[in-house]
Amino acid sequence: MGPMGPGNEYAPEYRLGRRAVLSMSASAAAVALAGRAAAAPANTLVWDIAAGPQYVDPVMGTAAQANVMVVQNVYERLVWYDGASETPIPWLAKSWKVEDNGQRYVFELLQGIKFQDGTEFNAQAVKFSFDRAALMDDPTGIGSFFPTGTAAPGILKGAWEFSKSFGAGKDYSQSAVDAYMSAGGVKVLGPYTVEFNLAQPYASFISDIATFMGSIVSPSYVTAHWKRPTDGHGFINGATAGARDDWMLYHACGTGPYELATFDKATANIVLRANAKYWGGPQGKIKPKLQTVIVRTTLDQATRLLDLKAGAVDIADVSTAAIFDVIDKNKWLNDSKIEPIIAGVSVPGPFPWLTIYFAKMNEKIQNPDGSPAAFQPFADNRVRKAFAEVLNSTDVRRNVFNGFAEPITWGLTPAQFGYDPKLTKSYSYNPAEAKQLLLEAGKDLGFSADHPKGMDIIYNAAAPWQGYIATQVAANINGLNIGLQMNVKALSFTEYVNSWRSKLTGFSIHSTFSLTPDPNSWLSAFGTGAGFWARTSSYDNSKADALYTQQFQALDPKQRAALIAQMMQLVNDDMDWVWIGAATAYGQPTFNPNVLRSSVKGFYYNPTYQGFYFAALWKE
Amino acid sequence: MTWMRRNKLAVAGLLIFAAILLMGAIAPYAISAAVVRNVQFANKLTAPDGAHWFGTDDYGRDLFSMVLLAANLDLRAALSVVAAAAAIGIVMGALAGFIDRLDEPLMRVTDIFLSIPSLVLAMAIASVLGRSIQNLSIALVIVSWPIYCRLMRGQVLTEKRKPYVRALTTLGVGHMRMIFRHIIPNTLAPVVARAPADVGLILITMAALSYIGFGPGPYVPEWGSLVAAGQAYIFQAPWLVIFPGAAIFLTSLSLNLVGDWARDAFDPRLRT
Amino acid sequence: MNDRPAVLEIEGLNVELSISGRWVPALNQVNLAIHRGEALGLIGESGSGKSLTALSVPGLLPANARVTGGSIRLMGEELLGKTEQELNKLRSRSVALVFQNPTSYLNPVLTIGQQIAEIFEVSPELLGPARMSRREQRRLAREKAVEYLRLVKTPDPERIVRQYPFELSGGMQQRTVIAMGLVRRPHLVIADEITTALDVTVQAQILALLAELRRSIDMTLLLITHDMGIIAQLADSVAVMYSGSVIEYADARSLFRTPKHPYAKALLEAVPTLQSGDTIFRPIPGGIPAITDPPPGCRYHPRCSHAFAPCSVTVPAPVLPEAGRVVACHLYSAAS
Amino acid sequence: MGFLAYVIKRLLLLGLVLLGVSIVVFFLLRGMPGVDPLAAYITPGLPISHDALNSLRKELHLEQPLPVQYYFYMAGLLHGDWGYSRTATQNVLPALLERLPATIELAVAAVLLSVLLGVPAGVIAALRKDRAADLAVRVVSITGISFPVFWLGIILQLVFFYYLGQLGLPHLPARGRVDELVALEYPLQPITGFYLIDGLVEGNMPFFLSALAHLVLPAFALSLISMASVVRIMRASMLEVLRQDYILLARSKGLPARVVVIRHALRNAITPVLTTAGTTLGILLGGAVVVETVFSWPGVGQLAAQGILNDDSVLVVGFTLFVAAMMVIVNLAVDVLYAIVDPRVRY
Repeated sequence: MGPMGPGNEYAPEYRLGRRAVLSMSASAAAVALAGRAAAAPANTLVWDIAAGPQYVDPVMGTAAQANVMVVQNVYERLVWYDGASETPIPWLAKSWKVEDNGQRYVFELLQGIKFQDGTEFNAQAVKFSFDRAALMDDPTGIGSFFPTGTAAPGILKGAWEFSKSFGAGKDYSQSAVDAYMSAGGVKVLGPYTVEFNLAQPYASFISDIATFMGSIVSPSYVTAHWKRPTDGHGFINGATAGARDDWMLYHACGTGPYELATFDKATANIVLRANAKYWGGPQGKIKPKLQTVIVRTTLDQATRLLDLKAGAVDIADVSTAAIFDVIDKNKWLNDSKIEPIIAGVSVPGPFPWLTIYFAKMNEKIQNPDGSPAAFQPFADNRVRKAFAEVLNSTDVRRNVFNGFAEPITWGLTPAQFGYDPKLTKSYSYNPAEAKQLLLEAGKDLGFSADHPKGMDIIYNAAAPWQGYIATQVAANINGLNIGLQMNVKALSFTEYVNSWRSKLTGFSIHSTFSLTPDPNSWLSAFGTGAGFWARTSSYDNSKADALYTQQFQALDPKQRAALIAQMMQLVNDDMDWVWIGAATAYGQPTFNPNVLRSSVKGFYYNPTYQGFYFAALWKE
Repeated sequence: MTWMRRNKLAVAGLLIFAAILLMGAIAPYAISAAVVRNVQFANKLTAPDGAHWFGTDDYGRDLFSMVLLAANLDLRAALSVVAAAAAIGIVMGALAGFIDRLDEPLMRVTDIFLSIPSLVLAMAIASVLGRSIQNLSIALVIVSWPIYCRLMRGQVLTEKRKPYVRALTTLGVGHMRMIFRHIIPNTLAPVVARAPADVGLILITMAALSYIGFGPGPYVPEWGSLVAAGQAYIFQAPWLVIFPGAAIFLTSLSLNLVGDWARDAFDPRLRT
Repeated sequence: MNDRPAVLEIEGLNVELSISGRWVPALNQVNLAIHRGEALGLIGESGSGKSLTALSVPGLLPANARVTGGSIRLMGEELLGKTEQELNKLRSRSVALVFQNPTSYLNPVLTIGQQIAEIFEVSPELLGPARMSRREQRRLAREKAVEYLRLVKTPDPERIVRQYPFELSGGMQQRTVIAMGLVRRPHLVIADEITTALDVTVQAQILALLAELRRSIDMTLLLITHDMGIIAQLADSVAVMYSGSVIEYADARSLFRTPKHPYAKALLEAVPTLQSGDTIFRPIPGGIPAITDPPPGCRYHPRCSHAFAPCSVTVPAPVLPEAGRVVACHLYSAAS
Repeated sequence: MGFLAYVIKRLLLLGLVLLGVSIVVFFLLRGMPGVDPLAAYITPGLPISHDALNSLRKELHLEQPLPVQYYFYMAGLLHGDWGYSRTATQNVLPALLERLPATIELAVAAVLLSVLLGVPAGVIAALRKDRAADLAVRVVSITGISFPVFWLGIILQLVFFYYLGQLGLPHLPARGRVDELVALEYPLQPITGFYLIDGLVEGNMPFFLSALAHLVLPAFALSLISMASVVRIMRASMLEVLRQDYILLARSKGLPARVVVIRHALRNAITPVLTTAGTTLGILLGGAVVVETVFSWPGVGQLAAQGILNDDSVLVVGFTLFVAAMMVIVNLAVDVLYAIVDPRVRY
């Protein structure tokens, strides 16, 4: 056979036929042409949102803010806001009277309004909507009608006893349902008259039912898709106690200017269609001009920016961190003027908004087994003041939030009732004074430059802005070299929450958003011993608790404001909270500021709105 | 040096990798670790200039030093992961191949791990263990050793049938000595040939894990988290994506070029 | 030679091989001729260039080989210098190759029928003059395949046509390859060691088949082997190759009775025959020279018992010591 | 041993592998030291009372020893109860099944692309061994896998969507599975969940073309991950097949070069590419998590990525088991396909 052997290297002249190459490039071009992103027609609005809605049933909780944006455009309420004004006016109701020292409200309803399924809006629909919310008792929702965390007796008569507001041993039997219904929280007095009986006087009742919590659903639509429970839960016709309504999670039928056309669970995209038979609102002047609104969930930040720059969308969420891709950095930071650097785009704001950033110090740090930790630095108010004085809120507002945050005197934002600019804080950025305080405190607490103590600052790895602040505080404290060696730890969201919720950590950074301009949720959370944030910082001031309950029931706004101011000053003096700032980038309903194409007209700011009110918008 | 001329790609790859390895090695000495903690928000995301050759990152730190320090960390992590995975894989593969009793069980175990994509299993492990380079490395070793085990087993099965092995057994050489003294040295080459490309793959996987949220936090200079952070500022500060991204790209490209040559050089079928 | 028209004429063929970057002569001045119906045996030890010569005819030399001189004429038509397309046409019609190890020459994933029928795709005229539809062509091709499988004496050809190569025995596979060659009714069949891989009984059947085919279809055969027995049984004339050159050519009977070149003699004596009564083999001392550094002069001289002065200096030119005989050896050139 | 027995043996083997995967996954969820398994089941930001915690602990059998827990865990799995995912606000299995068609369509398109581009490239590289074309093919395919995938995604979006769009040229969409406007005007009744197939079956061309255009960039980005291995395997396999004797015989029949390369060489050389299709899909499913996030592709990958950001390990671990099950099914399918293509395996 010889060394060569018949099997050998084989290299024929083999070239892709010219025909093959031509046909491949032709088909590629065809696909590209078909895929041209048609610019949205004039009466259609396309919005790239950072986090889409998870479900749209108004009684459910609001883990994703986008849920309430949909609710706002599809459902309506007995009272709502006229344009930019912040005082509620009668909407679905003609008028209302307050009796029995603020514990009874009677509403006269408008007649002739139809739901999107054609059925009549009446008192029975109002009663059904509120009873349904109370009975379904979603833990994240408004089960005890309303504010979470209030002690008994709750608001709506019978609601607290039914839901025991997150207490143990929930009883969803038929007898518990009947007990609630007979308590008469909501009563139909006539076909277009409905009465609310409250367990205690409640100053914010009107402003609360003006939010998504007061949405009126069409009883016939809900009942048509409701199935009688087989697991022994009590029920009324159309609503099962203590259970979710799987149909209403992804469908909606209200009286609002827009109908929910499609809700795609996989993409979390929704499409709203204008309600042709919309009754026009109280003054009959609302006519939805945008025929179709498409909300597309786009996780990737850079893709949203690309869509905006390419003109493929009308509104895009841009994170505050990347805002300088859209507006000029120096003009904004130095002369606080918003000047877009992308053609044909506008950035609404800055507006006071319903998100605040703060740090908290836990006076009684615990070990994982619940026993108090040996080293309790934050029990000493000198240490609390020192830590408050090394957190440079001004620098953070400017460089971390890119200037889209304003100083606040308490855990409220200027957009909320009861905010008091004149309130005094007993700390300001002053590292020198902090050093003295820590040197003194070190003598009692046993730390000094030569035998230092280690301390951790934790933050949520999914929120880089918290990392920024944590690193700044750690760097400043370490810079003082007074014997406290700070270390920054990025934790997963679960570990981060578990550690501050079970009081394992001393110093931690947070943000929180409110869905209603009413101050109650934050007043109770920060000011009352049982409050959500106070509980985890072992903060309890009985005088503050008392003031909270008084303002809760004070019907006269001026008197209520004075009580709130007194309470806030009291809490500030205890120095458990470091108020960093309130967000001012207009980014409802997501954290990321919305950037609009200039062709989108009719936008106005109202802090009570949960995201855009599409009926007011149009495109040129 | 006809070898050099014929394998231009592999040589280029080797040179680039050597340069990066060198920079990574000297980084901790040339640059103080304090840079990582030297946070100044005031001048974050400034453009490359005289003071900062690569500009600054989103914490206001000098990007050039971060990239160099990251080179040290990422390469050490990637190299140790592949080394550990290869070591485990080779030993297990040799045992599986040589001792018939162990073959079936070990192969089923590798099947289990091979039927879960490495990025997915690494994600699951890191999501439970939590974010840190150590956890990421553990996860990546767990997902990488089976490939080496499978490859090694194949080699050992063919090697076992060679006459010299039968001869040695008749001379009374025990299993362990046979495997470690004779079998492994002779079958190591094609298995190790995979290593360079796998180091490149690990770098890419670590970057992907950072992008989807497993970055190890601000105080750990790591290419993946730098690029992932930079992704949000693609128009405003493109250098934050370009430089660390280029570092990952160049390193994995060079490793893949060397890996491609190594795989062909040791692939028995391609011996021409 | 003989009076019938020449089918294949190779004159002064020089082929070089590139081994680790250097071009080395592998065939030097090879001369051969085969006439219609004749069977020329090409014999020599392995590495003598037999297969290389065979492959150069249809232009199937390996990529590391190149022809540097001489001419190959098939039916009078010069082949060297033809383009790939022209050679392809020639391969599909006039030259058929059959190789040693049939299993490796059949495509494992195609049926036997497919591998025979595809020849008709290239040369439809073999099926008959009329133009026909593709379906018609495929049916006729299948019939032709069965016909030629029967010609090469395969049992039950209808079944074999549908089978895959690995389902057949070695002998059956070799018959299929032969059928593949014959289907083209080639002018020349080149059989390169086609029986070496088969066991003796099957070898005999294949040789008998070849002998019968020579008679029945007047087949012209170039038979390449290292086995003198096969030459004796089949070949009309013989060319003996050594290290890239033809060192002797003669009709079979004269070569066996009166070999002239010392190497040819040594080859014949190496095989004990009943007449010679030898009980032991007498191997030829030394080994085949490596073509990368061949001995000077006549390449056989280091192993030649008759070597004298000129042998290690000049390459002996081929001479005709008598009619019909050629030999390239100094014993016969200058002196005689 | 007959084709059916071969498949059954493979089924049993792969069933065993699935059982092994479920043990690994269970250990991840419950057995990891220092990790409270209950943490995965409660929504962090939500106030929850101790009694509710205890009832949940009892419901999940967390106090019982691990093997007992595993029994209940497996019983749950087999009944389709893979736990509730707060990211998808629905049970894990239905959430994954609902998003599965999108991922399969993307992965299949990516595999097809990597084969359609990889195989010819591998063949050409083999035919032109060590010459310009061979070097070019290898450099391009190696560059493909050296890019961090999300980086590649952004660059593709920048070039083929943004810059082309700015120049007014025809460009490819950069996000989502179909153009929402087209989907509104020409709604599609989902049958199989695969947009391309449903679009064709219903003859809804605008929807089909838009879905096809949306598939191009993500599928290409995903295909690059496996392209390099397809090219390398194809090249090595092609080189080996070209050295086989039956190729010489085919040439000796005077067959045109195209027939020799495709019918004889390619047909034999392609099988190794097939057998690695299983692992190729594995690599792609891993890559899908990133590609789907970059291109807002509503598949199981993007859901898993959201699960990670949301620290929803019930979902992430469920996703791991789901992907493993898919891999097992694909490997079986590939083995069956291999038996069909290469007759030798069948007997």
